[in-house]
Amino acid sequence: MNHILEKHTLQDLLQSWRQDYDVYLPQKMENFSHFMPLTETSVLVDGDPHNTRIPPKALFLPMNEALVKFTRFGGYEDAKHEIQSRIVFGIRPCDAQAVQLLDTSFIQEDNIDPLWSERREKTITIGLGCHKPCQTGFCTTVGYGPFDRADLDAMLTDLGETYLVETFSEAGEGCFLGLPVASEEIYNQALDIQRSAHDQMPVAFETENLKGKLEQNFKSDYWDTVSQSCLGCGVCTFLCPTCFCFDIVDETQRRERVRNWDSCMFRTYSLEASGHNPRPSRVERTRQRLSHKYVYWLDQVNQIGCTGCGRCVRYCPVGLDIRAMLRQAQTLPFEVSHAA
Amino acid sequence: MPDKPKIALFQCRWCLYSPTDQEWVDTKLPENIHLTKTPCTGRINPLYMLNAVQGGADGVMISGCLPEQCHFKTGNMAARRQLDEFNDFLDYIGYDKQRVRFVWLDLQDRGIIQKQLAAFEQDLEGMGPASNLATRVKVAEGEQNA
Amino acid sequence: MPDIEAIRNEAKRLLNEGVVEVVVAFKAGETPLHPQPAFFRSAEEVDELLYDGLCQNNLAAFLTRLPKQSKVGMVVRGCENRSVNALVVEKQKSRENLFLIGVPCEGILDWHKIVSEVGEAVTAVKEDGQNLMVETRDGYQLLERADFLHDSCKRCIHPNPMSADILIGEPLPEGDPNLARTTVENFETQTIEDRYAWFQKEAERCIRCYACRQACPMCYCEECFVDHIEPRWTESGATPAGMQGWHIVRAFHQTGRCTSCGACERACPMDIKMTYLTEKLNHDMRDKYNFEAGLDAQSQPPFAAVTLDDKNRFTVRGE
Amino acid sequence: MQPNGHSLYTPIPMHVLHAYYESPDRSLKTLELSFDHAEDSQAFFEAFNPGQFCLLSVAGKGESALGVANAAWEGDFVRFTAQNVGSVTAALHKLNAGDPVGMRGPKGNGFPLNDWKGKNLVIIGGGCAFSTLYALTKHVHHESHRDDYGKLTLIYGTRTSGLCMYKHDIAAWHEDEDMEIHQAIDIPEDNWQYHVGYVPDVVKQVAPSPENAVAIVCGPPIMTKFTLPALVDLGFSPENIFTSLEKRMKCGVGKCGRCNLGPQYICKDGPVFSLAELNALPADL
Repeated sequence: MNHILEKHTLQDLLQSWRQDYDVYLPQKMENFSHFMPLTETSVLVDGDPHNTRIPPKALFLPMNEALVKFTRFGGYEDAKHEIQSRIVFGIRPCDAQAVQLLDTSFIQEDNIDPLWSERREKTITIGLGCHKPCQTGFCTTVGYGPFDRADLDAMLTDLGETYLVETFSEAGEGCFLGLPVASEEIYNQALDIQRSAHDQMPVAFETENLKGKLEQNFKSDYWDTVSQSCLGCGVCTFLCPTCFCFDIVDETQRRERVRNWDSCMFRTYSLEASGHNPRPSRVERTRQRLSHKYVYWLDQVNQIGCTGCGRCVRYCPVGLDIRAMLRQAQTLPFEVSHAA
Repeated sequence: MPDKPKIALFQCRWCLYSPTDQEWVDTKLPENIHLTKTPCTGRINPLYMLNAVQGGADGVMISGCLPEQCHFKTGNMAARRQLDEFNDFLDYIGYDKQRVRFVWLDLQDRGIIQKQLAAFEQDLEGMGPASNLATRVKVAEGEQNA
Repeated sequence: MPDIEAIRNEAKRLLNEGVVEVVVAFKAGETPLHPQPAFFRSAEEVDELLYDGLCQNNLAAFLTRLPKQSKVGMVVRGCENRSVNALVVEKQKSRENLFLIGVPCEGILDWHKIVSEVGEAVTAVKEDGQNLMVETRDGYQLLERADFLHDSCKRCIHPNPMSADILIGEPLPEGDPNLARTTVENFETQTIEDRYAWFQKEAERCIRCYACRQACPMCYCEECFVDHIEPRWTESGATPAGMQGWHIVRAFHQTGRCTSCGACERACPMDIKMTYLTEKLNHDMRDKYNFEAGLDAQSQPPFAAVTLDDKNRFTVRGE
Repeated sequence: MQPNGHSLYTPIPMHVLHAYYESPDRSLKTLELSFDHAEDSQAFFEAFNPGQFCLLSVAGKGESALGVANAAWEGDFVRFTAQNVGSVTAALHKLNAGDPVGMRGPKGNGFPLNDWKGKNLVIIGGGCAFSTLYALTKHVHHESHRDDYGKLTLIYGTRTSGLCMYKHDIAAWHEDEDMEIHQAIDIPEDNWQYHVGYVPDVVKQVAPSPENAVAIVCGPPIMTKFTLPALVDLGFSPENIFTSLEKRMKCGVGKCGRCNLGPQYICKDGPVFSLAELNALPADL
């Protein structure tokens, strides 16, 4: 069902949800937006062309959370987490897509991450399409789009004074009960906006044969070239909405086993106790990062593991640009016979 | 009765030679004082101090040998530079300078450490408990016993 | 702005004559706001060499990532030159294996500030003396260069490379040392609670990506204290204790070594202010020991030396 | 969820039954663990297959992935042998009988024993990586399974004779006519009556027949690297050469990301791969 939401009533609507849900929405933090819980005085960051700086994966996989508690006599018990029913409002389609991609890793048959899946079940996601797509994003290039519905419960399209609300699930519909139904005309207007946003996005690089090229050139100088100015920090991976690696660490003083975000760009990520490191330098680590997104994800679930949000492009301290790296990868030699 | 201030005491073991002091330290140290004996004040990494502060110490006391009497020649001088600067730095971001005290002792100085600790404790009581930088999550007492 | 052609010619000469194996400089990035550090190994590649106010990294950070014995040429500004000196003092590179092409620096531009002023669709940035011409898809905008400088560059004292092998461009006037001093002193005039509140607010945004560490030329340790497993010096995750511990110790490990380049702050993806920490330490080193890191390639940092007459709070027998 | 209703990341409680050093230099310690709860034991042995590994956990130190070194028929315990290399294994070395320890597992795929039925087995091990092969040998050698398999050849190399693990069983196997066993040490020693030399050379020397045979190689990376081509030279097809891999692991359930070899996670899809499978994967070890 499609509804019309007047922008000036948005605040009231958000506040009304607070009775039953914890509501998260992008709010201003310093000079960027960040998903924070709604309070009486919260304001939605409007007109920020950018995504939140920390991707919403953090709402489902917190940067630091306890997994296990140590009990007194050498025992272990599950760490308890109170997980409330939540509404995440204003999630961008690329991020929603990314969260859905991460489900394939965290929710596998008989191998389910309890915390992730509980958070996912208890969260209603309401998206906000990108009517003015950002400059660094390349969602259409990797097969997604600025108005992809992913598994959102509802999505908003900015029409100036109003939002068009498209609901895709019962839970989503439940959030917007009582709002006027959008007319066909308005819906078409929204579709036009969606289409034009989609068309505005340039093709950043060709994806044809990209997987094969990266695979076949596993031992190529290409990786030396693209990684030489890399600093080896974790910005690209920590801000990536589809990066999910984590580290499990014992915090002795808290008597907990916790998980922290980890990054394949760190030296200690794959360092073994013997001192051997399968990925000893930034060359191998960069290769792992790119290959994971553009090769391994495809092997595993047949989808590119990058939703083109553009965060890594924007915040890389040395201006390394994944779009340029992949354009360069397209110039690599490729033998079709191998691809079969 | 309010809790006594928690003091982290870092003590170079070379200047605790006086038997009475040693005995006092080993057997009669009050519960609110957490002693760490180090081989030299030079061994005190600023991170030890940070650990104490983050763990909720109301005061940190560092005691070492007199200048030119360091067992390792210059360990205490090196410590002086580092720890003094670290103290300034912690003060800059919110841990009061007065909560850290440095004392130099002689091998023959009997009882000084006790007197100093008592005086320091009194000063700390006047300042109240330290809350800044004490960020390390502590396991609640009840939980630990469960 | 120094003449790029002159820099290129010098780089070409170095490579052609075999003085160095590689020239570390910048090249254009995907967008004009993000030039990339680049490694030029042959004279033909040097035509891509670029130098402008948006080159925000401290190139000396790459020095310890290159083979130790290799002969390296590097385009250096004042801060980079100091970092190189400090690395030479710490024996990370021998000065004979280095050729420094010095460029007086007018200050690094903060792309965050430019973007928040003109929006993201920047297609070109031209610098002309005190002016900044930013070309966007919607047209031109003329900006005052000084307004868009990075904070740490505003209080820069030594914009000129002091020990470059060749200087390209005219030396600029030295900065005002009091500016750096007042930053610290202003912060110190706040109450202790306010200072802690500020520190807490800045540190709690940290995501522990270690971009600050990786961008810093002086953070070259093979194993950082946060990577230690035994003992685990500080909480490993993005917890208050972990984040604060990281910021305190990262800064403190720079005592007497930090060259105030501000690369850490520019690298931070969460816009955390952190030069106010290292500035304090630098300020103290200047005050107590009259030392500034990297001014020459001989002086040892204060923590590497001891004297009997330090002024400090140690009391003899508590008196 | 685990069978006991706990989260994937929560170890099951165990206690050390026996703890003893395997080698005179005390670098190898074997721990035999008993289950605190009978239902954990049942769930473990229902899922267990030789070649799998478990994550042993010492509270406050962390977790370490170790291969299971016992066969199911041996009884209601799990055996591990740990080399003292990192902080967790150092903590494991401090454990004695009666101490509590946590365990998650069994993890991984284990050896494809059903596919091997009716075939001759060539088991090649080196150093402390022999533990899962020991489990395999114990399993295959047991009278209830022995008839399923053909000839059994065991090649086991260690640096010194002291570092040889499970000495009592190895000694017994030397006497056993049912099994061909070749033991090797790297450095010559007095009174050593078996092979001297590196495992790949011993393999070439012994030259097991590739006829209806599978070879299982497990050892340090350098040994594996040279043994695999040696076996190919002997005529083993890549489908019939198996090896067990190892990488740094944290979660053990294919979520934390670090043990991937291309699209495969060693903890979940491995650790046992055939050479044919490995050839199709990137060399990211």
